[in-house]
Amino acid sequence: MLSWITFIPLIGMGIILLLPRNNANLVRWTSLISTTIPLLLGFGLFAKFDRGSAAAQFVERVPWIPAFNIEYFIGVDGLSVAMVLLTVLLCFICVIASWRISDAVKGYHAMFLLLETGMLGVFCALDFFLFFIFWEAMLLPMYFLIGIWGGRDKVYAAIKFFLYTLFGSVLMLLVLLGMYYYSQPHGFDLIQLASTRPFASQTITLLGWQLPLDKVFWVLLFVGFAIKVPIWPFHTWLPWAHVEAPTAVSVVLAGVLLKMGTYGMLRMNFAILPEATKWACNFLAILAVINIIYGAFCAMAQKDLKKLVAYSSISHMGYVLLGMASFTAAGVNGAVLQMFNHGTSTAMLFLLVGVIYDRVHHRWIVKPDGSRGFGGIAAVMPVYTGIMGLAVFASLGLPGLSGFISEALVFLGAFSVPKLQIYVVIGSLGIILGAAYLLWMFMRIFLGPLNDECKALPDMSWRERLALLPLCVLVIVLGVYPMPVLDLMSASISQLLTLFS
Amino acid sequence: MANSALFAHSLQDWIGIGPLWVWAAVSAVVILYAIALPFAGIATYVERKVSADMQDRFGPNRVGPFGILQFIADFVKMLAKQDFIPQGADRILFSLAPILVLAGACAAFAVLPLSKYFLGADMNIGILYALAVTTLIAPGLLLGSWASQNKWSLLGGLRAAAQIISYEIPVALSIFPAILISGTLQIGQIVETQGWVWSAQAGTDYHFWNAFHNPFCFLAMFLLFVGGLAETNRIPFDLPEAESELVSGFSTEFSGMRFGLYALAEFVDIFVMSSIVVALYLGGWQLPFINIDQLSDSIPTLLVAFIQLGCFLVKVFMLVFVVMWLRWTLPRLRVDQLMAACWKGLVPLALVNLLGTAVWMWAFNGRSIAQLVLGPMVN
Amino acid sequence: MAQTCLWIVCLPILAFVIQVFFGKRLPRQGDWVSLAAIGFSLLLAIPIFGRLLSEGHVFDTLSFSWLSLPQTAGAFQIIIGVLVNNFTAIMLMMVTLCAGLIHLFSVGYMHGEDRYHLFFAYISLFSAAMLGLVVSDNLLTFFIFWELMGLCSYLLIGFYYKKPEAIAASLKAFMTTRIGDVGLFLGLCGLYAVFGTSQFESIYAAVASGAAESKTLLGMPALTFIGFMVLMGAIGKSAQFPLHVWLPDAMEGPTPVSALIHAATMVAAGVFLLIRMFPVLEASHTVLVYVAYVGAVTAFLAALLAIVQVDIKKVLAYSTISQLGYMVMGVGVGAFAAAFLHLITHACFKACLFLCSGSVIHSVHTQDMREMGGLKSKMPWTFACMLIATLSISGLPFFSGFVSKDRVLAGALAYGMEHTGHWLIPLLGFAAAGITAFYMFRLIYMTFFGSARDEHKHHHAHEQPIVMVLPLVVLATLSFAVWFSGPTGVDAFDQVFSVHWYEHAVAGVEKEMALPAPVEHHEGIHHVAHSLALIFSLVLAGAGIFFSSLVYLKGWISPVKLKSFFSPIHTLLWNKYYFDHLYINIIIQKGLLGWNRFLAAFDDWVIDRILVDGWSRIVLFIKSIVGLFDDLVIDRMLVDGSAGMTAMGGWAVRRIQTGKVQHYLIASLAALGFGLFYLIGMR
Amino acid sequence: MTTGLKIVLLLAELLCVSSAILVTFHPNILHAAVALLFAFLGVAVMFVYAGADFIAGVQVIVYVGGVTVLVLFAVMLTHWLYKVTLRDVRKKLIVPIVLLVILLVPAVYKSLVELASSSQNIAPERVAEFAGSAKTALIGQALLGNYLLPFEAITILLLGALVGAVGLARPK
Amino acid sequence: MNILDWAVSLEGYLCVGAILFFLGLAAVLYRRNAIGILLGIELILNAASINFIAFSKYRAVAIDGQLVTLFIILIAAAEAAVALAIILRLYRLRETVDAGEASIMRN
Repeated sequence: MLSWITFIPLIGMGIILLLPRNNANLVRWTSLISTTIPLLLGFGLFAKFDRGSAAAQFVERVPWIPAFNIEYFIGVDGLSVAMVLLTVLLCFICVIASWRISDAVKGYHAMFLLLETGMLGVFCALDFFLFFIFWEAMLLPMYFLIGIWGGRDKVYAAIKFFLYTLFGSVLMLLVLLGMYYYSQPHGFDLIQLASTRPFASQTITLLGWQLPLDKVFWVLLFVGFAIKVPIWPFHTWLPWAHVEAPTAVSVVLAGVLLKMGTYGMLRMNFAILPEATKWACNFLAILAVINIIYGAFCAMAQKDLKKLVAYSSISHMGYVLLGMASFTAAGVNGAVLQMFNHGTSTAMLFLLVGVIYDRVHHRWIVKPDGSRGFGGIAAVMPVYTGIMGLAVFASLGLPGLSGFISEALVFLGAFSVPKLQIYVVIGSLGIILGAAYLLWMFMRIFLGPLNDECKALPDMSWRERLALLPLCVLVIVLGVYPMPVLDLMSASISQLLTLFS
Repeated sequence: MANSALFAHSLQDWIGIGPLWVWAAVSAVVILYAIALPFAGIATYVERKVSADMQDRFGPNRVGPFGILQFIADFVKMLAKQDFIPQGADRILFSLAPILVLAGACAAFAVLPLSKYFLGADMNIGILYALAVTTLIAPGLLLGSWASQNKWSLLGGLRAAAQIISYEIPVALSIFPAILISGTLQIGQIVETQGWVWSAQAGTDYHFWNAFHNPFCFLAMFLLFVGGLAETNRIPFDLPEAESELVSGFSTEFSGMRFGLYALAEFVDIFVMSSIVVALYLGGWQLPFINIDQLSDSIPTLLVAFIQLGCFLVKVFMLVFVVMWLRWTLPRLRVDQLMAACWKGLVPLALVNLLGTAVWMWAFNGRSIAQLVLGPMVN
Repeated sequence: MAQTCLWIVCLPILAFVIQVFFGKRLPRQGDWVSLAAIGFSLLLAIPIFGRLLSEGHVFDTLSFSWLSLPQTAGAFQIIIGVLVNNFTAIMLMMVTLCAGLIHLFSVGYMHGEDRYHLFFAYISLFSAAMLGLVVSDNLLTFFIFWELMGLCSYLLIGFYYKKPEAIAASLKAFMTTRIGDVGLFLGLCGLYAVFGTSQFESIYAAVASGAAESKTLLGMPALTFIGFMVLMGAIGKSAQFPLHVWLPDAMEGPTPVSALIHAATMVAAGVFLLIRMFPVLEASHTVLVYVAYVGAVTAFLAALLAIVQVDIKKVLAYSTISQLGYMVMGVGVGAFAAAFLHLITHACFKACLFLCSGSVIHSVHTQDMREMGGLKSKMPWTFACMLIATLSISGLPFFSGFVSKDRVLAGALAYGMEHTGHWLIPLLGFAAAGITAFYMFRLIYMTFFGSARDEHKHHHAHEQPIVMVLPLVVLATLSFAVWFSGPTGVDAFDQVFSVHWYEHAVAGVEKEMALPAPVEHHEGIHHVAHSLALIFSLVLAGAGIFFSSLVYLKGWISPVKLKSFFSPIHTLLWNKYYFDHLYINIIIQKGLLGWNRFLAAFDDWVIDRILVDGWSRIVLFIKSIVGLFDDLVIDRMLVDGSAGMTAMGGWAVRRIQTGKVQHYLIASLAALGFGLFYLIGMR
Repeated sequence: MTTGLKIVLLLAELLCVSSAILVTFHPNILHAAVALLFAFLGVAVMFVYAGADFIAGVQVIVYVGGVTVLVLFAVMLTHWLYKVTLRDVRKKLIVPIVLLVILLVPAVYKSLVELASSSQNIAPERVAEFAGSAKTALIGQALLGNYLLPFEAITILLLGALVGAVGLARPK
Repeated sequence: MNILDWAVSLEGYLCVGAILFFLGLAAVLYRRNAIGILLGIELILNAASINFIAFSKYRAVAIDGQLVTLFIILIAAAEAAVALAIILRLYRLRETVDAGEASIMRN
């Protein structure tokens, strides 16, 4: 069933490539269908997922390259099921949202479906080699999507994104090989590696230095995933990639791609190298806090709406990191929930930004020459303002909406750990700043006297509302009662945390 | 060694003293001056008489009875005339050229088969020597015409040289059938093989003159004769001295004795050519139906020699008469016609004859028509 | 009874949902839906209050596990639920009553505004949030509804979103309260870290049992940390001193909003929080003093500010801050019961004052008192209610204000006498009382007495319709002391008709909180303080009234001269102690935004340009060098060089080829000669 | 061999050498050509004395009759009638000549003498007998016997040369 | 060994051959006129023939030497013909027969 979910988009891509070039609508409908089916299967997955067990489910295991005993080993456990559901949902919404893309439609949708397969593959793969392949596979369509359909200097952004992530994946490749070499039965199986954790005691000599193996692996993996998350020093590609990517792509980029970094850390760093993780816990917390504060401050200074949202997602990912660094049930669960909630809220924000961009073709809150980009849109587009308000309050963590639950859990979890308390206090500053830049943005764009430029803006079309509806429902429902998502992950997280008690 | 230098030996025996080579030299000189020079003089006279007769006029009849001594008069005039070298001419070559021409012509005498015994030097390569020596004439003419620094003489000289050299080829080719039949280059031998042989026991020896050995040889004889005419620049091939165009051709600038040498050379050459024809195809000294050799034991060799000499000279004079005869009958050929006749006419014909003779020899194992026709009858 | 509370909360939420989605299309844009909702809630609240009055004690809890995460040791549980005790009942009664009246009032006030249905949606959401806060049995849901109220205040203050000042005020309000909320949230985290739960009963029990003494949070004793954080929350929400700047600006919102949110309910939530967490504050010993000081200082300074205000609503806003200061001081000095009573009475008369000012504004269409005057004859009902409320707030006998204020001041005085080190607290309290009377009567005189300063507006002034006046009257009647203690408000006199339901309620709550019994031997001081406070407050109130009538009624002392006399103080007050300037220009503009711009620039230039693109520049540099090397060394020297040499060699050899045949022959013969010579000669 | 014949041979050799000297150094190319003619005649005589009568005949026919005439033709065709005399021999190359002669002559002479002495001596009477015998028949048999291939090759070569010469010399 | 015997002997022939060879060589090398060169070549060939004939008489006592001479003569004739044709061509092309002039192939 899992293989079907992963590879139906690929089949869809194949079909699309065969379709005639001029019939854009046909291409769009096929792409829509090939994302709806995984969505439906996703619901099935959600229904049939056994909340109790921590082990990997829906496992499909076929020996692929026996020589290096690499297996086509797919499975979903607590950590990844939420992400799979999120990916499937977001891709479905993005296809609807990218209905207005008109140039090279075939290429666009083909690349998009390939991207979806890549992402689903990353979350489902339980074999490190397969994980790496999907990781790289996901990279390429992303490059094309940004590079071709992007904004003004899209090529710079695409190349920067590609090279940066590639640098990260190169480090991951090193660890891949290292793990293969140093693990006893020479395998890539993550589950088996997680259970045996062979690298704790071994050491490696690098340039004459005698280094503990697990710490070396941990650092390399961490840098690889940090680029993806993105964590503070490695984050500069994100604003560029977001600003230049088309709406649907930046939704997927923010919604899913960022989570791969943290998911990777949980699956690799935490599960396989627990001692190294404990050793680096403090370092992780510091970076998390920097991420939160730094993201918030930068967001506040941005003039471009999409860049603001990009920096806000950096800040939100900071919470995820803080939660992971706490090693407490509340913390880690909060982190994974935050990955999901951030996915939904940022997706809404980006879609809404896309809506305004399609109408006005610029995203300046404050134009470079200092004049107001927008102003008083509430009078002209009431529905849009309403949904934007919901999205803003969800992402700034207003209680009653999903953002708050995960933040609360993260802070509760982190505060219970004595040495992390100071970080929580500093982190809480992020909540205030988050509220500040988002509401300031909301005020400057939606409230105040009507800017004559946007006098005649039409309100949201029914297609845009359809795209946003599921996200709004999710945000409100998970805000009120988060258990449906939480109990998906809590079992395997608790099993993961047994390593850290 | 048999007949070589027979004449020399006979002289040495007759005089008895001195080494043989001295006598060889003397014999050469004797033949030359005894035969060649008077013949030349007589020939001039005869020619003028014959041509006069043909033109229905009298010819030279002032000097001596019937103008017989005309040639002596000419000769004396030649000697008396001033022999000068034109200004700017190449003195050495101017004097050397006539000598070369005359030497070329006279040298051939050594080989002519006057008779079985009056044979200069019956060399093994006989006929080849004759051909070789006569080729000296061509450079001689060339040098003479060039040395005289005269456009007309130069053109005449070039034409003469070209003519002589081109016609050497048909002459050589038409000699070969005779050689094929008699199997040797020695002219003496060739003449021997042409003797009439009657006796049956010889089996294959029913010979007669080569000309009648096979049809090809017959044709080869005529070819040789025509080639000979061309070699000696006689009508119809006498373009070099064609009065109307090139004054007197290559010898325009020569006067006095040098001109005399040229005239002498011309007549000696005619004599040599006709004697070669006679020697190869008309049986040389062989009487038509009598084989003197077989009879020689009964007649003193000297008599046999002179009979053979007489027979040979009669044949030669007949041919010379034909030559003179032709002078006033055939029109003169243009240069290109001359060349075309040689290369497109005579040479292919000669080749055919050679091939024909060879095939004949191979087919009939060397027997002549006579043997073929008479052979079955005889035995 | 807990289920009814759930219903009380859910009805307004339902109304909110209906209004948002269908409000525009409903008849009268759905205002009756909200009215009905709050009305039913009122009806449901009355029986609960009734039981309290009759049985003197109400207690019911209902809780369920909202979120449970398995972890190695058992599970991380978050249990939320409903707690109904005496205070909850009282608060329910007060909130639903005020909200209902204000709904009624706003039907008239907001008539004809665009987004009318949204106004009612927001108000019903706010009521739901306040009710939810009141009934919640743990700090987490308390915090959730706390923040929802913040949202509603943001939305309502910014209701007239076209006015830039309004939206600025809403943002300021939300941000300042948000700062406070963060403090509260950290407190919540502290609670979970220490007690593992945030339910009040379990906390009261744990605190009583002294379990948390040993634990420390961030180096401080746990309870002190939690106490401070809670205080921070209260300061933010109840606009106490450092974070009070948002309340005066919040007056930009429509008046009913100001009445409901910024008088009666929301700002009171902070005090209610302190009261709920009183056992924790009590146990941490050090926090209460700070609470008291915050309260006292706020009361005094806010009162001073109120004197110089010219905008009618601003005056009332500062008076609210000052009265809240009283409540916080009350909690700080341990008299949390008095604070609670003052909270209730203040809600009534302050709501009445705001609504009266609303009707005045509605009629003269301006908020500036200098353009009013002589409205007494024009708006008799409004004047009457306003006068009653003013008398109540000034703390004159027969009025509810006197009852509660007197108890607070008595507690403060008792505290001052016990802890003589803190003499400043009662002093500030009594001073504030005096000043309150002064500025309140200044307001009355400037609006209703004297001659009309603006004929045009005066002419248009007219009494409001019944739907607006009715709530005024009801609230005015509630401002009398008779409801709370007795007709005169002074215990000594109204022994006969004294009302004791409140004392019983307080006793019930104290039992629940399992507070350590206060040390009895101070009983004497308590009684003495009580009588002294009575005398002081009456004297000071009288003086205040006398002075303001001197200045504003009789005009003997012209305000201008006063202003010039106290000019330095006046300018200080006029600029609101430069707090706004400090916050806006310095902290926000220069500090925060400047730092952000610097950080963004730093991020863009340093990290992006240098660290990342720098690499590409290095690679390009290396590439050019290698390219240069390759071009110069290899191409030039090796390749072209060898080509050059061969060309030279060719040239040298070529000279031999002279073209003359003989030369070649000579050469070959020479070679032959050498060969022969060598072969033969050498041998 | 009679002394007279030896004298004739000596004269022929002297003729050869003197005419060869003339050919080399005579300024006038025409005279050189004539000298060449006499050189060939001298060589032919030497051949006769060496018992190669047939070769002598061929030598005279080919060289004297053919090549010399050819050379004369060439000279006449390539020189203006009046510019017969030609300053021909180069002076400045005398030094190499001397060098060459010094170097080559002793070497060649030494090698010839060595060659001459190295091969075995033949009895003089056999040599004389061989010299006197008739060579034409022997040559004929040899040509069509052992030397058939060179004979055929020569025929082709001559044909080629004939066609080539005609082709080259044809006027355009 | 008087001059007569020497003349007839092998040494005589070889000397004459050598002299002819060198003279021919000198002619070839120093004649400016192309035809002069040709003469030189003819002399050289004759020198070779003399040697052959001499050796065929005095050493080999066989007609092979003569046959080679025959071939030399034939080839020399062919060579002379072609050479002269070339010289004529050269003359027609360059208006001169000076060997030095025909040095187009120089460097």
